[in-house]
Amino acid sequence: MKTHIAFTRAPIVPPAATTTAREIGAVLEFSGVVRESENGQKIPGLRYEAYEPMARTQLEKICAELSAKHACEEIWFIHRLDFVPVGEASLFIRINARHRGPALALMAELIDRLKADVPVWKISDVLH
Amino acid sequence: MKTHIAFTRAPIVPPAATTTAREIGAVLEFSGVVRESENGQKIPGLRYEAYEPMARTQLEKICAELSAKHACEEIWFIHRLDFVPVGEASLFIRINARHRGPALALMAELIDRLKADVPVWKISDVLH
Amino acid sequence: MKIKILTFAQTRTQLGFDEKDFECHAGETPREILRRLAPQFDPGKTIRVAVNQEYADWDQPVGNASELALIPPVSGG
Amino acid sequence: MKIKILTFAQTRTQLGFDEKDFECHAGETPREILRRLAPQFDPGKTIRVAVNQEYADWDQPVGNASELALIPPVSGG
Repeated sequence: MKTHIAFTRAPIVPPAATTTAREIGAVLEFSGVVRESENGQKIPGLRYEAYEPMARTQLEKICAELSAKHACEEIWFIHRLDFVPVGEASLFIRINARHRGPALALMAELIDRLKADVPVWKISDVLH
Repeated sequence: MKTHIAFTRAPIVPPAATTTAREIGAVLEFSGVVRESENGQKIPGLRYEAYEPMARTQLEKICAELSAKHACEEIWFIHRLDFVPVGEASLFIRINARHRGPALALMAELIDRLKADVPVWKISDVLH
Repeated sequence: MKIKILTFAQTRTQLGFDEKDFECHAGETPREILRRLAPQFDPGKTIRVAVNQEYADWDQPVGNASELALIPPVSGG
Repeated sequence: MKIKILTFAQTRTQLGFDEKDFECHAGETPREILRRLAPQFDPGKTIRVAVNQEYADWDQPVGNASELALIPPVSGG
């Protein structure tokens, strides 16, 4: 399993889809987009910060752990930091797998784990 | 909920991502790609056929039923027909939703239902 | 009345045509129509029938339907 | 020995710095180090601590770690 983890301060550009492995049958992509309201208030966007080296280590461990459970071939993970305006993606994940079942399961668990354990924060000081 | 259903005989081009609704927080895309072996044999590709008007009606019903269960805003469904070479997508689905949970659940169930009830066939005469 | 019979995938190979207009009457069921059209053909348990583009019962009269399709196990995606 | 203390999100606001080198010894736990650094600060149940970029126990000595980070509830995605 290959993992590509990146943090960027620019708008996320999904990397070229390289299904070089000819046994890939499922490509699943998730974009997490900033919504126009947060806790009932209209916002211009959200500001994200990360403890980058630890976030990267955590993500690598989580991806290794999850792909042992759900057979997937390759994972791309990109999190945008700093200000992300409404309507733009703060998160992009692509999973290549032979079959859709493991890709869907890994995607769901990876996002759950991101939101539980990876040191990335949504900063609310632009909300007010 | 808006549904866009298309069958195409050309390579699938994902439609432009229009997250016009500013309450979309999750965009989930699935591509089903033809693998290089089918039942243990190397193949050049697969040939698909559909009973198109019925497939469309079934998909509309299935999408309506599933989005009543899993709150999603918009679904794009594209199935390629005729010959699809190895490494190219036979299926593309995009789901826009406020939250990832319903998008992931709807995606999983929509593909399951496609494979159970929608009159589209993988033709094996290119396998031999 | 005439009903249009459509076949797909292996049912096309088994029956040797992809569509055919066939004379029938409203009280006939899909099973009876098929039996007259192709006495050797047995839909078994895996082939479904669609009447006017909806899954239907093999033993329910077709009424004034205009289309009857044989639906072998699907395999899209 | 010196340990680098990092803060994020609300812990940065609460402590008023984002990183600081702080004198400590290997037998001290994160809780003890924080108590000396900021006696008014209580991590409560929601703020975790990471030692050398791994989640750690507030009451386990830091050993020869070089980095101690306060991890308030995360909210990425």
